[in-house]
Amino acid sequence: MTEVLSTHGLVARYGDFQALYDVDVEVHEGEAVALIGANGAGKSTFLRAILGLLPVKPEMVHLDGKPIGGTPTDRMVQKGVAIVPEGRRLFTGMSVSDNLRVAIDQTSRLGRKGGWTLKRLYQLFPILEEKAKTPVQSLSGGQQQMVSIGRALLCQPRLLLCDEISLGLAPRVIREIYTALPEIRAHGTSIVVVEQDVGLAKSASDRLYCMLEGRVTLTGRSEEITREQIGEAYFGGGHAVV
Amino acid sequence: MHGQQDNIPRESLLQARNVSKSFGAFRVLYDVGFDVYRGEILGILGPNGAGKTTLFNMISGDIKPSGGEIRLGDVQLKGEPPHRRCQMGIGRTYQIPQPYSGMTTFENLLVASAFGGGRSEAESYDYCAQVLRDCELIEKANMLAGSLTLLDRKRLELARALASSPKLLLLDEIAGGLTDEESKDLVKLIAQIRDRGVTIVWIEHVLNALMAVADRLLVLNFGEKIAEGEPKTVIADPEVMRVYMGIEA
Amino acid sequence: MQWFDALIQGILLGGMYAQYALGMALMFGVMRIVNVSHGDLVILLSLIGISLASSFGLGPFAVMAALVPLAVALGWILQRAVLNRVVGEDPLPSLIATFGLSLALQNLMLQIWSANSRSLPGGGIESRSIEIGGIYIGLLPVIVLLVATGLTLGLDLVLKRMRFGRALRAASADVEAAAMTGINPRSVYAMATAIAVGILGFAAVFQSLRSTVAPSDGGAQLIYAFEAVIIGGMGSVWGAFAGSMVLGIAQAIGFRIDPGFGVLSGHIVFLLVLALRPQGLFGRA
Amino acid sequence: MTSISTTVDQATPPVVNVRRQTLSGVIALSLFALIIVALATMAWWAKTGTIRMVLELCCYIVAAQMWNMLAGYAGLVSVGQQAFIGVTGYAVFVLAQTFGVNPFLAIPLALVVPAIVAIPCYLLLHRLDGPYFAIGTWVVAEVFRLVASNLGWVNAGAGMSLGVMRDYSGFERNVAMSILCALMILVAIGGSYWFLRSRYGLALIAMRDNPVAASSQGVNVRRLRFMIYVAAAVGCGFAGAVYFMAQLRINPPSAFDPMWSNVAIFIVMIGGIGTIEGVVIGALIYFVADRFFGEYGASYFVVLGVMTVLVALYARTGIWGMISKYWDAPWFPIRRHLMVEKEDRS
Repeated sequence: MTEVLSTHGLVARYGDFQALYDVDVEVHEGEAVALIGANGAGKSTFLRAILGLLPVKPEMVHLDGKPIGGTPTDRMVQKGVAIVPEGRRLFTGMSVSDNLRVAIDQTSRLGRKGGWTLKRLYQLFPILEEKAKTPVQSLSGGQQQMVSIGRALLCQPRLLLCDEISLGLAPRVIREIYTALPEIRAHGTSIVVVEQDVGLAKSASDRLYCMLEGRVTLTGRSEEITREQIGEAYFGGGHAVV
Repeated sequence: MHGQQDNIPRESLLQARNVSKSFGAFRVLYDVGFDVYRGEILGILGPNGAGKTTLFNMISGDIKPSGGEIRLGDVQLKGEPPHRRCQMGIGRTYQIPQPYSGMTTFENLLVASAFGGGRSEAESYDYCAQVLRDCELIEKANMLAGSLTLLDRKRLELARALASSPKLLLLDEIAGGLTDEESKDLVKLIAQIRDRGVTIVWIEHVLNALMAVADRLLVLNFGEKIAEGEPKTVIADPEVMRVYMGIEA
Repeated sequence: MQWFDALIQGILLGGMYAQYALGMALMFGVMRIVNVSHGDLVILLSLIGISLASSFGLGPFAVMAALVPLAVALGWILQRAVLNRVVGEDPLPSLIATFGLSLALQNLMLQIWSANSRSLPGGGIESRSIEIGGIYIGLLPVIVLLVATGLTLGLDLVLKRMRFGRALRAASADVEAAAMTGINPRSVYAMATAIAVGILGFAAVFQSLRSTVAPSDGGAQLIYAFEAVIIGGMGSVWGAFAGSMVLGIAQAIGFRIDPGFGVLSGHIVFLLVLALRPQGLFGRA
Repeated sequence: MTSISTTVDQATPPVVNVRRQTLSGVIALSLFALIIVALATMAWWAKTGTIRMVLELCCYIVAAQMWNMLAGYAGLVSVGQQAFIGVTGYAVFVLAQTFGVNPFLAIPLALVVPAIVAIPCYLLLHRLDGPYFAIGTWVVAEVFRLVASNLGWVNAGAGMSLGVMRDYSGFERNVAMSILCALMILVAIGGSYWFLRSRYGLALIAMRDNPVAASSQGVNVRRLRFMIYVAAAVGCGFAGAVYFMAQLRINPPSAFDPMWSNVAIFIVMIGGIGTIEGVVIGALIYFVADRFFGEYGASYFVVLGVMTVLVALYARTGIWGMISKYWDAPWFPIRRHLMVEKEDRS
């Protein structure tokens, strides 16, 4: 399998504070990779570093084998990396369709081709079509998450980064959203999911990485990794999960 | 367990009644009520986004509840600004450390001691040096807080909250990322703080640390209280297991 | 009758202020920047226009045709060279940078054009007026008001309907999320400032037609624009438009009470709004 | 946290030492004292022209330091401090000229005026966000100017003269001006230094770094900001009172001249915002530039403006910021350095 994204000794800092230490992660084509770990482990920081929201050296991040670390976020999106950010980050004051149109505008401006259309998206999340004219701030949390996913898909990504998309959602809604992931992969899109919920992360991924304190402490095939291994990697040595 | 005996009448230090919070259409906390008893350590568990930090923000006065009331002893906290609440004895740490980055570690503590704790400057010097020793920060007393590592920033959060001499100490995820050894020491320190008469509410993901020292646990999910009580009982609750790590019991 | 006349004149005056305020509202809405040199840019453009008119014998509308593209370019350069480096959470750098720019511009103009007041010859349109029911309405102020209304309408349409407008609104809601959608914030900002300063190209022509301009006048224009935005309530271009009307009316009525009281009464209405309705008359609470 | 010390319950903790002063600070403080003495005795060693020039510089330093306290510490960026400069100037003229108060007594009396005027101003303006606050302060200054231009009993636009000063000889006036200069610098620089060293200084810097955390640590952030605003108004008022007394004339455009803000901002930004050292350095640069290039008028101000832009773009911490990166020798040290002794416990 060819690598879509890989990081090599990725280091990131906020001012004087180092948040990531030598992180090596790779994502192959068509693969779903999960990133788990406690709060503050560096998962979101990792995504931000890839997306050019933190200063990193070019050779630390490779896309299709080419060094691209530190490329501005909008250029990363143009190269086919889209994100469903933590907290959804929708454009408040704008309607559902306008939120989605922003992404369509940009891909058409740049002439990026891809399989995602508004119609197809509405098939995936029918509720969004119903709410097309509604301002996003009056949607429920789950519907907002769908808009956020939709906005990322309309960027026609080859690699989709999902940052805690289950956060604060009801289990039923989480299931609904996670069932969309295989459909997205069917388009040939590789996925990185950042999750706190280990069960969800395991079931939605082929491989997983566990992070602790800015370092990768465990990696392997999702179905092979045991709960005890995760517990140890999740909280640091010696702790068992419940 | 250093838990309170059930036959001793428990005096409630903090009472939350029907506390709710919404941001626009987004409901973060719904009708949450609980007591914190004098001298106990209450642990709060819950997945991200359950509303734990929002609860702290409302107790410390950083945000206003949309409904319900919070009392400290006999005092209704409504309308009291954060600095007054600190002076009344509520000390807190922030989940994301918030140091005064242009000041030294020592000076960070002095602010809390002089304004929150109401000490004179001379008294503060001795007191803060002591707190720095307790929290293993004395070697870094004269370093700028902005250049501390994450671990030391977390220590600083705790030390600074202690410097304001709280009656009620709110700890927001201070154990995340500690090694096993370190987290054991932290548990010991927190127990000592409690034994000195400080009541503690501790939000934590590191379950073992919490289990080792909490007298009671409270579990939040989706802004609602789903369990409260004796730690062993709470943690055995199938609903709690499912919510906490997505593990079906 | 006298007061009704003051009301009409106030609305017409408001048309002038709206042309200053639109750009300021746009820039603040998108970048949370207040450009202190906003007024000085109007004056700079006016003086360039006057020089163009006198050197090449251009009429006011020819001057406008030359000035607006120049203003757009100026705005774009301003954003690229200066403002993009100071946009951010902390308001101090942008404030200081534009403050310094204002100081430099004012004195540069003083050097080039001297302290004298000048005006743009309008070929008579500045003095023509129509009489309706005993009230004389100047032709030029009516044109100013119409242009201001057109600009507001146009800007509103751009924001609501066009690709660029959506990008602008997205960036103003959450600039990082906008970048995550493929928008280049720096180019969007540059376009926003280009539009904001471009509008000043219209304002400059009208300002120098209806009265005189001198290098030190910029501060007053900045303050009027600022007051209009605050009175109207931040957040929408129509808020800025309405705020300009209120400011114009307040000044016109104040002027009727006592000529020394005109500008002051505008300030007083501003302070009253600040005291009683800080979110602005038409702003959301 | 490897070894929780047993000293938690120890009854008598070891007494700690805190170092507040440094060698560089002692030297600077001695120099400062010398300068104050030199200023106070100017009448006996300097010419009238020099005294006037120094007086002007002192007024700028005071205005700059007040702006520094506002923008550099309290986060209140004002471009309208001339409101208080002018109001106090007028107050002196009215007291001395209209009511016949001794002009030297009128200065301290007049300082009550900016203190009172600042209160409603702040209550109105603090609702405005960062950049809007700045322009709001400018509007207030404009209101003052326009009111003064329309007010009959301050002689409206024509302004006032301080005729009563003619009762004093030139030497007497020089003595007064020298002492006032010394007093101004003592109050503005010495006073700021004293304040920043005090416990309130701790709170102020904490608030600047992180207002949310400061308020959860017991600092009354709103009151502190308010206090700084009023104090800065009085400080600027002092400068205004002295400046216009020396000028002997006041009128609305000069009293409420935005130039005051220009100069204050230039001095602080060039020198280094948020430090007293920066104000001193900035003021000296301004003074030298003004002496040598002031005659070029407009083009001189173009250069000042461009330099301000450049500082905002590339050197936010100003000259002192760059110096102190390499040379840790503050002139006005405010740190509390904990002297940690090696604990000789077994």
